[in-house]
Amino acid sequence: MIDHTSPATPSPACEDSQGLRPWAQRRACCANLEPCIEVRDLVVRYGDKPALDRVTLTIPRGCITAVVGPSGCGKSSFLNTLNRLSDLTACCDVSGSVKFEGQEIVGTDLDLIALRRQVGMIFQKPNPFPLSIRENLTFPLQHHGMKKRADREAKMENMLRRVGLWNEVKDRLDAPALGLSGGQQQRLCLARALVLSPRVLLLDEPCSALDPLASAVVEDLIASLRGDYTVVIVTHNLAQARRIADHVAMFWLVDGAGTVVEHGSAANVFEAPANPITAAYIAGARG
Amino acid sequence: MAEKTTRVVSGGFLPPARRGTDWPDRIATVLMWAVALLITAVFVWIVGDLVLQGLPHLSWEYLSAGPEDAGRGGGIAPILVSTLLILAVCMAVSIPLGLGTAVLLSEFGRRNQFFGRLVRYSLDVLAGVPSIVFGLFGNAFFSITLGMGFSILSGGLTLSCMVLPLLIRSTESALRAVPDDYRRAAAALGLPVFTALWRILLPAATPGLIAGLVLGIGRALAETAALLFTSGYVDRMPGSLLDSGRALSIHIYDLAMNVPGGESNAYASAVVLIGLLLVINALTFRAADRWLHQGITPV
Amino acid sequence: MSPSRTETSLLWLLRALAAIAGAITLLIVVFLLVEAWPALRSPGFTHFLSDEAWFPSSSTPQFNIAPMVAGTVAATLGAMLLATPLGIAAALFCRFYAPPALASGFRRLLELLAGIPSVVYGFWGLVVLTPLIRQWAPPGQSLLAAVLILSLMILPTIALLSETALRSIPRSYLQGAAALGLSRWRTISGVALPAARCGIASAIMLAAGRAIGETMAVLMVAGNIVQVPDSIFAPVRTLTANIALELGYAMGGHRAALFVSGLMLLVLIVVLVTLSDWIMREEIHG
Amino acid sequence: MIKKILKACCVVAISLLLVGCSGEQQEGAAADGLIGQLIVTGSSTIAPLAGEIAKRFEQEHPGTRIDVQSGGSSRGIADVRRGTADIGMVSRQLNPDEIDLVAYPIARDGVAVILHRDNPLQALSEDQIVAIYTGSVTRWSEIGGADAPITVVNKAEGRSTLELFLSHFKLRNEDIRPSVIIGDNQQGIRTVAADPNAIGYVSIGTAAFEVTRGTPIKALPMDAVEATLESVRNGSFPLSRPLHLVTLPEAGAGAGAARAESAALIQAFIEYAASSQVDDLTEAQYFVPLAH
Repeated sequence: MIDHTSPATPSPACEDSQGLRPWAQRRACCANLEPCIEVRDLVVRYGDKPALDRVTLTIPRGCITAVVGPSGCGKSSFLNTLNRLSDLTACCDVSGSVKFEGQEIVGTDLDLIALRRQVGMIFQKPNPFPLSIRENLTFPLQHHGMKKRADREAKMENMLRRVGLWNEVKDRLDAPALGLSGGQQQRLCLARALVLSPRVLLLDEPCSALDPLASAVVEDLIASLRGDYTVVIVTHNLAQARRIADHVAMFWLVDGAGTVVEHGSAANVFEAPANPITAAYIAGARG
Repeated sequence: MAEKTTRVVSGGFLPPARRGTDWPDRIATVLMWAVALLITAVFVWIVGDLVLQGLPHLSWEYLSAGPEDAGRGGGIAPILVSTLLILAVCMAVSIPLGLGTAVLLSEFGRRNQFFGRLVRYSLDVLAGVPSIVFGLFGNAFFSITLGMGFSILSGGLTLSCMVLPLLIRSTESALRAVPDDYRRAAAALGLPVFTALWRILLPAATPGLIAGLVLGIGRALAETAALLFTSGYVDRMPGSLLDSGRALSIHIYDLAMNVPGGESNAYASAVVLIGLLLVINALTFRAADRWLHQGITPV
Repeated sequence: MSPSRTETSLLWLLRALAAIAGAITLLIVVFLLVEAWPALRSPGFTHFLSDEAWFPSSSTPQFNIAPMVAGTVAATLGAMLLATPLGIAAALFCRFYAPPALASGFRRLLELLAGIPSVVYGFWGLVVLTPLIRQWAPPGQSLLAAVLILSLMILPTIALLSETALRSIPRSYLQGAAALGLSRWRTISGVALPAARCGIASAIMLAAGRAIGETMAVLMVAGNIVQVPDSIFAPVRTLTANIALELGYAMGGHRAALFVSGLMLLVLIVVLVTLSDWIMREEIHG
Repeated sequence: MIKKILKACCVVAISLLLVGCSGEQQEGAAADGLIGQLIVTGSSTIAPLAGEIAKRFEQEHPGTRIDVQSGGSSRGIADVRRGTADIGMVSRQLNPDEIDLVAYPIARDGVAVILHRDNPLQALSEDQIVAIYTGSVTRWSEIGGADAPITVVNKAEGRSTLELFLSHFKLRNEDIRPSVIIGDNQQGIRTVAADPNAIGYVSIGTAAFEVTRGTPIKALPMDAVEATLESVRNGSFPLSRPLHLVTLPEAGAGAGAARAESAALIQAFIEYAASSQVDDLTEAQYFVPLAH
């Protein structure tokens, strides 16, 4: 695969001066800190190769939690265990405990379809289905039991408006989704995830394949999800994490496997990192 | 960066060779055109030969009448009907069988590794079994053991054994070529595997499916030896699938090899066969096209 | 995973279908074994490799099929050597060189080429090709003629399946190469062909199977003399032609001996499949 | 969509079934009491002729059906023995180990040695033919022809023309040094027609027909007897073979009404095929009718 990941160098749109709200305001939006997902001693290995080692982390409900860290430290593997997408990967072995709203999802025989309906996911590369724009949203709804066509259409319009795509595509809903631009495709994917009314949204570097302008639009969109959804976003872009995250989990490669070296509120992690690794990483990225 | 590259390459075609500098590229270009020209020339040679010798004997009567005088006279109507019935039986059996197996091999191969390897292995072997062995096997198994006798049914079933490896192999590689992104997206949306397969993956694999299907149809229509012992030689209009019926390829073979003075009608029959292939392929494309685009129309 | 009930039953349906597909091979092998058994018991299998020649119905029958194995291998190898580059070139032409209209026309042509009955190929070879070869090196019906006709017959398989393999390469690969300023040929040889190699390999495998198993056309142009070919102009007999030529008139031991050639053919195919399997795995791990 | 496909599948399956069931309902309105179906398999040489005879027989006896299948003499014998066919077609004499069957000749066929039309030689002695086929003569110049290598065209093992040829010239197949081995008759004619230096042997009727339509071959006389259908008919041509229909001897002796019915049909068909009523069909297929 050719990697389209653009480097995390700050671009004009990601300037710290833009859109940064005071830390205090952010803390208020999720003050109660009820846990939505509780991860305990999570270990992931691909065959003999360990990817994650004893990750323990609590993801608070209604907040945006950013997962940061260098490439290859298991951030995406972590995300994939939260909706059991790791099942799709050959010889991926997961152990430990992940509780979603109190229910264990690792190693249990739970209804995956129900789980994934509640835990939506957006990928690094926009991946709309090779269907029409309309079908990309109505097709999942149809299969999750929304019988009436009018209901589906209403929901579709609703979500397209929510992601700011409606005005751009309302005249060509039956055109192939693959004809949209990268930013539009990613917003369509976001709408496709939201249309199922999930409680959690997992975002795997959702902006890294987009240009700065499209990236800014998607970022604003993600920020607007706060409160309505529990959002977990993996990002390389520390500036982005600073702008939108309430909580931050810092992943680092220790003894060949990724693990969490620090986590807490964004203010604490960014302004007063306790771990020297975190401090150096943030400082490096900042400098 | 991504934006820029999209502008450089629009459409699936690569930039043309730059003039003068890049010798390997220029040579390759010349070679490609030469190969295409060569293949076209040979094709025109063979088919031109067929058409020149066969066309004068073609007429509406030839298509609508039964054969007379061992095929030297009359037409080929019953043979056309038998051919189509045999093909229909063959495809009705091999398409579901092939599709199912290919889906299992490509989509569930991980969980059925040993089984998958076994099936793939045996299919590779099957692909190389000579058609005459298929014919003898079909005669022993379908005609005698299963009691179907010389019949269109046993001919079609034998043919379906023959085209199965072709269908499965091509469908499997077509499915494997569908980007994993779609599978992950579908799984993340909580769509059942089979729904994703039917609505997303298979339509996305359509070009590969068509290629396999078209090859399979071609192979089935062109087959002689496998049919001689199964669907048989009788050139009467078939009344049912349990009747024996002569396929066009057998008719051509018989006229060319056993009937003195049968060549001109053999050529005419070959032209009909190629025409039939054209029509069937066109219909296949149309059907596949509709399937591919059903996603684009509102449900 | 915990698939729902329908999914589980559908999965079992798929397994059943695949099992049927696999069982056909087993049935054919059993069938061949049963038919060949009398000849394997007496005179015994060693005769098929150590006898002087192939005279299965004479009063002192001889059953050497080794020359035919050589003929089959030679004809198949020759056809693969010729048809693989041509077929891949045709696929590349379709995909990267021809303008769209021409490409789809060319594809139609290949599809038709795939549907021409082998009798017609054989007839054409007999009437047109072998006299041409005869002017160089009599008798004309030869290994070369068999190789040429076989190449022609398997070329559409290689070309069409390779073309679909090439078509399914993600566009970003080609874009990446184009962005690097690579020429068309370098993009093809460096990016497109490696990316599509799995599909192309499976196309070649299918074509090899077809080449080994092809009967009628080879029978009409190969000359059918039972001998190890000493030149490309020498007539040869393949195992398949052997069956087709003699089966209609063979009785008893002779008939069983012909089924031994069928078994031998199967052995050849198994060797080929195992070899290609091994090569593919080496490539993945190496 | 799934539903649509399923529906289509159902429709196809049901219609196939219906078609399948609707056949075979021939009411036996035959005046002569002959009804039923016969399966005739065997020699691909005889199959076209038998097919024509069957068609005429069916016309004269409504209520009967004769299915003619091809596939080779040995197939005919095997199928009759196994009971999968009622009548076999065999284009040679029965072997000693085949006396469990009864053979009925229905026509004759001669075998002629053929050369390319441009070959200057007009006749070959038997010794010369033997010399050529055993490889002691390999160039035409050695026996007064052009200076070119001889392309010896032989038939595949087991073919009845080969056996006839070998027994006439008292040769063993092991002694023959062929350049090319062919299967069917037409392939022999094509091969010789395409090669000015070739020698082969094929069915006389076919050769005569090909000569009349301009194929560049010629049939050589044998023992000074011209290779024509006429000389086969009057018995003067030395190389000729009978074309047989074979059946089990007990075909007439079976128990049960159905069995007796089919035995009567078998007998009727064989008699019809050997009668003078089909002489024109035999001639149309370039064979020699029996002397009645």
